[in-house]
Amino acid sequence: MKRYVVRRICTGILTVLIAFALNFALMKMAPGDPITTLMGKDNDSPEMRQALEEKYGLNEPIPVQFTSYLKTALQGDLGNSMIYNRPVSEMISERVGATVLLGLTAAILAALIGTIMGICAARREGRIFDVVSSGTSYVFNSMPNFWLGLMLILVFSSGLGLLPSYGMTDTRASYTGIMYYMDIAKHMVLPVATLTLVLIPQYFRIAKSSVLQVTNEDFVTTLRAVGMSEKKIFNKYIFKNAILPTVTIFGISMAYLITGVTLIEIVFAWPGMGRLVMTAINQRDYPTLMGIYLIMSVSIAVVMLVVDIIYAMLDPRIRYE
Amino acid sequence: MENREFISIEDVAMWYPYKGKDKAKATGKKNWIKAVDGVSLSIKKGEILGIIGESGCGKSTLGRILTRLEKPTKGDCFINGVSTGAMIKKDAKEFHKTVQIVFQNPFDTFTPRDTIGKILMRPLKNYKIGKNDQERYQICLKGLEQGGLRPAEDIMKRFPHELSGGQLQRISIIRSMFLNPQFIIADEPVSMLDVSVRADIINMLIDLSRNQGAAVLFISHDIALTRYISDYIAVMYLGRVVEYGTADDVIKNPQHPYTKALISNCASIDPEEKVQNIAIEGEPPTPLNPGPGCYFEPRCYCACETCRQSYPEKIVMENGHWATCSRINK
Amino acid sequence: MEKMKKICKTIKGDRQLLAGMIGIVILLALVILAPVVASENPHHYGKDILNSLGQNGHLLGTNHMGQDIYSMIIYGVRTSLRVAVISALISGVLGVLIGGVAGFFGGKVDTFVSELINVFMMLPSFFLILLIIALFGNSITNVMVVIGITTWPSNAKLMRAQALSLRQRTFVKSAEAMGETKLQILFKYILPNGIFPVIANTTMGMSNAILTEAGLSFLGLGDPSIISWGQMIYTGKQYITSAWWISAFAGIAIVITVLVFYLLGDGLNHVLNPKHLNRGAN
Amino acid sequence: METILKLDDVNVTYVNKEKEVYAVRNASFSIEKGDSLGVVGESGSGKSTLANALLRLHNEKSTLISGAAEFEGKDLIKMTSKEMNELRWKEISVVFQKAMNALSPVHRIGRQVEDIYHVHEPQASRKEIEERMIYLLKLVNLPERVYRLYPHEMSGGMLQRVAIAISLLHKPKLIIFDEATTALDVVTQGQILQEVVQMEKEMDMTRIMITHDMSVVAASCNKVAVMYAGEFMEIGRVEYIFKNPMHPYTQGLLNSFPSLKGENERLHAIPGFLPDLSRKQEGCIFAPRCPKATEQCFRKKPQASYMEDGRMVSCWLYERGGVKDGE
Amino acid sequence: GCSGSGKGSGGDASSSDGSGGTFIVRSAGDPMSFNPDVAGDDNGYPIAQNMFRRLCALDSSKQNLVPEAAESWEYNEDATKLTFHLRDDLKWSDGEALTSEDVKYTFDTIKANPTYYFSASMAVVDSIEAPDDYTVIFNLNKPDSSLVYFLGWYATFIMPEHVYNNGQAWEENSEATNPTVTCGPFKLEEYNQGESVTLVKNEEFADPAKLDKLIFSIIPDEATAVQALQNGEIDFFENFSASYVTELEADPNIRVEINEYPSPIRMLFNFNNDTLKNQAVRKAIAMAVDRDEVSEKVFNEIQKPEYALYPSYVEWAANTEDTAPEFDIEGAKKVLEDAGFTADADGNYITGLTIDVFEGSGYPDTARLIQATLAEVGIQTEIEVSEYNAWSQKVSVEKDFDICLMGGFMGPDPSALVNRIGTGGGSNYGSYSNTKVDELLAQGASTAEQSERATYYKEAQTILAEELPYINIVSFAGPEASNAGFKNLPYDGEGKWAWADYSHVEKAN
Ligand SMILES: Nc1ncnc2c1ncn2[C@@H]1O[C@H](COP(=O)(O)OP(=O)(O)OP(=O)(O)O)[C@@H](O)[C@H]1O
Ligand SMILES: Nc1ncnc2c1ncn2[C@@H]1O[C@H](COP(=O)(O)OP(=O)(O)OP(=O)(O)O)[C@@H](O)[C@H]1O
Ligand SMILES: [Mg+2]
Ligand SMILES: [Mg+2]
Repeated sequence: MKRYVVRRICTGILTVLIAFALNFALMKMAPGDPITTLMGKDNDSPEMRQALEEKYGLNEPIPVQFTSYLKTALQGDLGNSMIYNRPVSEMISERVGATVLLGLTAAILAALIGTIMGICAARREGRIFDVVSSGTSYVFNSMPNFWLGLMLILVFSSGLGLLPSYGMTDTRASYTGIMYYMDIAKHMVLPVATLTLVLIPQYFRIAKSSVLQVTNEDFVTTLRAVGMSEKKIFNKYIFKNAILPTVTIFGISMAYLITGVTLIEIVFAWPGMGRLVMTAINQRDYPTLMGIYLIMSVSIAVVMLVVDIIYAMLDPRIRYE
Repeated sequence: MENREFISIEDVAMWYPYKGKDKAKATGKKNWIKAVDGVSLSIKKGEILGIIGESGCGKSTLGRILTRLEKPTKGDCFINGVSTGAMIKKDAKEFHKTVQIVFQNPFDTFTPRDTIGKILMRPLKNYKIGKNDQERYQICLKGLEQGGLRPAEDIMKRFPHELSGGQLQRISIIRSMFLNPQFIIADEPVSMLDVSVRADIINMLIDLSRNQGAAVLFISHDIALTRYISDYIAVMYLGRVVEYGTADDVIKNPQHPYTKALISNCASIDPEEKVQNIAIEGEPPTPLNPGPGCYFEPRCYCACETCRQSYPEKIVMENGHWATCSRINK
Repeated sequence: MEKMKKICKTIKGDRQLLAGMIGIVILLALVILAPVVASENPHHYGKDILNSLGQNGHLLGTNHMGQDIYSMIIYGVRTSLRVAVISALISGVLGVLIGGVAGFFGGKVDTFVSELINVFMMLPSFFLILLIIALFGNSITNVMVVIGITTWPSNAKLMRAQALSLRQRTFVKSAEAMGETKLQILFKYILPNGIFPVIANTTMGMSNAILTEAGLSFLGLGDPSIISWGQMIYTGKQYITSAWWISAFAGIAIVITVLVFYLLGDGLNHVLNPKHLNRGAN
Repeated sequence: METILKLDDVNVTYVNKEKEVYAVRNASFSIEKGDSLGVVGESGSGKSTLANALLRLHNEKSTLISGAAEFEGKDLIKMTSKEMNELRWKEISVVFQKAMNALSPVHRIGRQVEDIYHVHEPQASRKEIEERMIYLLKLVNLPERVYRLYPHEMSGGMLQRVAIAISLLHKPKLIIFDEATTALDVVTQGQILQEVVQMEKEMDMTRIMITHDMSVVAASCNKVAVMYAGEFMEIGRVEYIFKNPMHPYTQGLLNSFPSLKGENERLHAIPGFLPDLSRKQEGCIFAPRCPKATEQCFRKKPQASYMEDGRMVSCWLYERGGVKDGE
Repeated sequence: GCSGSGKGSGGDASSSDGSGGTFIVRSAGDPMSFNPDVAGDDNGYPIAQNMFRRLCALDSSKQNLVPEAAESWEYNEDATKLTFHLRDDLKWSDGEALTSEDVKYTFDTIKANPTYYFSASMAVVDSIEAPDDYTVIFNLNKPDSSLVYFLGWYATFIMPEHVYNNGQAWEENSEATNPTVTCGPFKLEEYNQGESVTLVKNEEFADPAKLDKLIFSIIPDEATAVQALQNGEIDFFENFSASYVTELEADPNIRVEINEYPSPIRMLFNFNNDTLKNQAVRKAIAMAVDRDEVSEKVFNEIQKPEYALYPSYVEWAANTEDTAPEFDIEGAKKVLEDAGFTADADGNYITGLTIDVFEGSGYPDTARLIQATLAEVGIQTEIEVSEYNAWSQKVSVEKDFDICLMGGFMGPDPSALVNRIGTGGGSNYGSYSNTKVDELLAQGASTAEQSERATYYKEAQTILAEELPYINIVSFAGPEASNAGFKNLPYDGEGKWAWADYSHVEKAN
């Protein structure tokens, strides 16, 4: 176990480094730089360009830039955003909450609803419930999440005027206390619904297929032969065996939480990381992009590790080699 | 028949490094799975040597080494005095032509994607047997018919899963025959087959060794069958040969306690012949760092102090029959 | 002949596969027959702008540029299928080769490659695609290549697992014993026998490629010189309340196409599942 | 002796989308209390199908079972599933071939044993169960610690013994071994067989032993039933049948077995292979492979004939000389 | 369509308490810094305009100067000295007075710092004098009558010397992230990154704002912002796509105004390209652009076709007689034929040209329409769309393009043309060069009298109309929409107050 964990950590670190180098290389190779943004529109002063390049060390050789950045990053300092001139870590920490709130809520809801539906469908295989929910899950699985978001806005926000269409809070009202949280909850309804709807199918399918698979395992036949009631077999044995893949999927979707909600954040103007990323790309804000990427890689690596460990704890069969 | 040893296996060993699990830490040193641990045997031309032993004792590993699908950790085998290691280095194709293997599971011996025709033609093409495809096709037809597989043309068109196990196993042997091998290893060739069809395979192997003078190594855990087919039998335990002799000697007059237990436990189909089974204590062993004493000692019903200290010597009896047990003459 | 019959039978036997097959045939027909089926050239910027459904003979209306939405949807199939097929092909070929080599040769090669696969699996791929496309330009070729080279790891992983287990299979051992070379074995035995889960996965990958392309287009990173549903949604977004048909139908087209590939992939998964293919390997 | 199980014309048919597989046909036989019946037959001859049918483990939707199987006077096939559940394990238990998969991989043996025990004895305390199980483990020659292990932590042989031990939890009257020892090596198999025969005597159980290994039957059963393609060819006492097989199929089977100590005679295979079970056959099912088949064999199914030594043979060769015919 | 009657005008809800109310303005992104002089920042500008003062400012037409910190200003005869007279009633929020020292400090620092946006424009300024607390004199090293306009444009806000002058760079100063000392109708209350910037009324200010609160709500996505406006979640949204105009105009709760200023969309030719060097080719291309179609389809007829070489909106400077040629497919073909081009089998005269555009603001659509009409003439083009930064790198830094479409401010004064088409001008991406034009532009810049300047500029345009180094396609007009419950929006203050100045906004009744 220990060796396994160590090895996984090594892989994680390697991934982060490679991700990082890749990202750095891509950004440096790409046309455009943050200077354009810094100089502002309709400004072509070569002196200013040169002065800015010097100021941000962009005229140094790329390996030098890389190592110097890496060095500070290893010390836990992500540097300052070139555009906003604020610590990147601060910018990320301000945003990450919103993303996690959105992504986590949706992931949990989807996992719960999807798994329950999947189990129900598996138990009623071939019946109306199964056919309908499988069909629906296919359709939602095929739906671009941004489009679904737009359609939901069209119906629930502009059509029926029931729910706010953008943002996290009502800027005008600026509520406090319990009302503040109610307000956030209200703003969350549409984006969370969108995300949940597109996430449900994968849980549904994995739950359904693993229940079906486990149901056909030999040990279930044994339990039947023992005279155990179907209900008990399900609750005590099938469930525990079948829930494992869901755990993995949930873990993986946790890891990709930040990337997964990018489009939704843009559709709903949700003040999260996804938008920070898009802005940073457009502005070529190197430190911010690198910082986000680093955080993202690290969190994926960590979550994956945690998932593996949890999985190992749940499933005694796993051996570490 | 030539009297010189045709195949000689000299002190062959196959140790796999043992990965994982915590035991490794306790002892500190590297752990080995000694799948085959110093086996020396010889086979004459036209002779069938049977190898028996319980699951995991290294029978298949030995077979794989002899076909050079794996390189032994130690030792080598010689065909006509030439090292197989050298042979495969010099000309791998030629080596594989000389040594052929028939596997246990006929259902899995052929790629499910190709027709039998294609499968049979491949080695012919590889070895440039026959001038053109047409001639090769004829060779295949002839082979199939000789093996009792009729209508051959129809069988050539079929896919492996459309044939029965017995048919497949026969095709597997026929395919080996195309190359005129001098040494055939049959690794449990009938254990996956129905009783009613396996006789064909056994008879085919016997004919092969008799007619073509090929040496055959017959691996099986079915003792009765092994005795039936073999001239000699070697009994393996945890990677070592513990007893060797002519088939009748070993079966009727077993010397090693393990052989005795094995044979006594082997039920006969004759219901009247109720023998007293010799029980073996303990759980089946693993080949992980066995020794230093006799490997069978922990389960042996007549073990003594000497067995615990060092691996017993080979004790040779009449008729080339030998066993490694310190208690034999006492 | 018989083979064809059998294939037909398996297709008929699996409802999802059947639906997927019918879907894909229709889509392919649309690709070929687009000029016949479409009512006008989708690149024609006509006089009728923002026509609603059925107005002036525009079945699904027009957009602000005067392009016929129905025709655009029809021609959009070409783009989506092209993206799907080419990117999946790139991803499939890379995955199969890399995974196959790793699994078959094993040892150090495998350790190295599987670590590489692990690393690539953990990279946030949509993000990477986004970054590359945003930074390096959004031609459809870029999009296809980038999707292809960022999604191979899952294929490689599948292929590696297949190769690893196939390597132990008797027919591979027996091929080796029959004197076939490593390369022959890899291409004649390992790849053909191990490729089916990859094919199913690749089909699923096609759905994702279509969705990814749509997502990129939605962020304004689509190729402007082609007709793509993602871009229709993107431009239609401006008209979402006044001319909803621009983005709504494009979205439905995406849903249907992606659905077809999902059904196909799932169906293939059932049918090509190695469990159904091999006997005696239980 | 009292009859514990009596089968009367049991048929089991798998109904799939495209075809029906007649896996067991017209099975009729009976077992007395304390008997041990070996069912032999080639792979796919319907042995497991029959075993599962007796415990009603088949998927009810896709399997048709007809006929009557009386267990102590109650018909297993007509029983409600509640009654069936009552019976399962307490009266009839079964040991499957693939012990490796017969237990849930994510629960410890102890947990599973407790759950299984509680099905019929909800009041039993943990300690009681553990004691009972440990007693049984000892009986099958396993150490106590096994109780606390996960299935994957044991070897196949150990698991097989665990499975046997679990099947004995409630001292069932009838126990079915479905190829329970086939996967084991000779030594272990021999040992387990011996233990089983021993236990049987102690506990007064009836046993059905399904296997394709004749020697296993020879060593551990007193009656044997030879099955071919879903039908019983010959049923009778082991010593009679093995000494003097009457049905051509039985003869063929025994001919293809070399003896351990006797003379080395040439082995004979039965040509051909198992017929397609989804097709209804007009005549004797074995006819296409039978060396002694006559034209009649292909036309009409032979009746079961009962011989003097109590055996049943289903073959035209004996139609005349059979006891039944004389009555 | 749906006319978003759901919430009506949310502004009323909070205004019922009788106070000035809250006004919510859509912002496309986060401000880069709260020191508005560091960079030319579109998102930061409106915030700064309401928290800081500058000497003078351009109004929403971006043509007229209005006074801010300075009551008045004047040039000397030869336009080499610019004098400002400051108001004496302006105070920083910490009570200190805003004086000429602050102004001098601000512009000295900008001049000394090449990384600050206005630094390059300060090149003409020799020195700054502050003879007394309320007078500031800019001494120029050459005549430049346009400087005052540029002072009213971007990044010229007066910074408090007593706070900033502590040896720290502006962008590093904590004031740049959290401004406590400001001078304007509003002051900062709260900034939530990615969400909103909240300003509250500065009671101490000399001309107090009517509103209580001014919030900049950050909504990058345009469609979302339109939704929000219709739902009453925001009150003001400027410069959105023309496509929304019809729909918003139909909404009784929303007031839509079209605000025009001199930033036409134009097509620029690269003179380094051998084909495009040929005047006939440029002319043919110019004749193949159907401005009416572009205006109608891409800009919903909000942005009108523009034929003049300088925005005709600036009436005094634009030459509306000598203009680019009209749309004429056959004429274009003839121009090419006359110049010796022959059509190939497919009827193409010229192939292989690329049109570079950046994503957004209708450029790709415009390019597509032009591509289609060019193809009719027999000129085959490829469109390459890049994201803005990459486009900018390609066009402005590497100058690696054939034809590009671009927009951008051509004001506030025609003197800015030097930069765009003058030989060696910083924004002269197409490397156009004509000595006569250079001369005329120089004369225009060094003359203070407007009618005299007009003649120089018009003559320059006559040459440009012949040579066609670029052509304008459509004029610029930004639709701006607001909650109908408010009046005196920035664009209501033409000639009265600065663009993006919200201090005059008040409830309609
Ligand atoms: N590649 C390998 N790596 C590690 N251990 C191996 C490897 N191959 C075989 N072994 C081990 O070597 C031992 C002997 O295996 P082998 O397959 O030769 O046994 P066998 O006698 O053929 O058994 P069976 O009768 O079950 O076929 C076993 O304990 C097995 O686990
Ligand atoms: N679910 C099923 N649907 C259709 N046919 C089936 C099904 N299960 C088994 N069969 C068929 O029924 C026949 C009898 O199968 P069964 O498993 O009873 O044989 P068996 O005698 O136990 O064989 P083995 O010795 O291999 O265990 C076989 O031909 C098999 O293919
Ligand atoms: Mg083996
Ligand atoms: Mg069975």
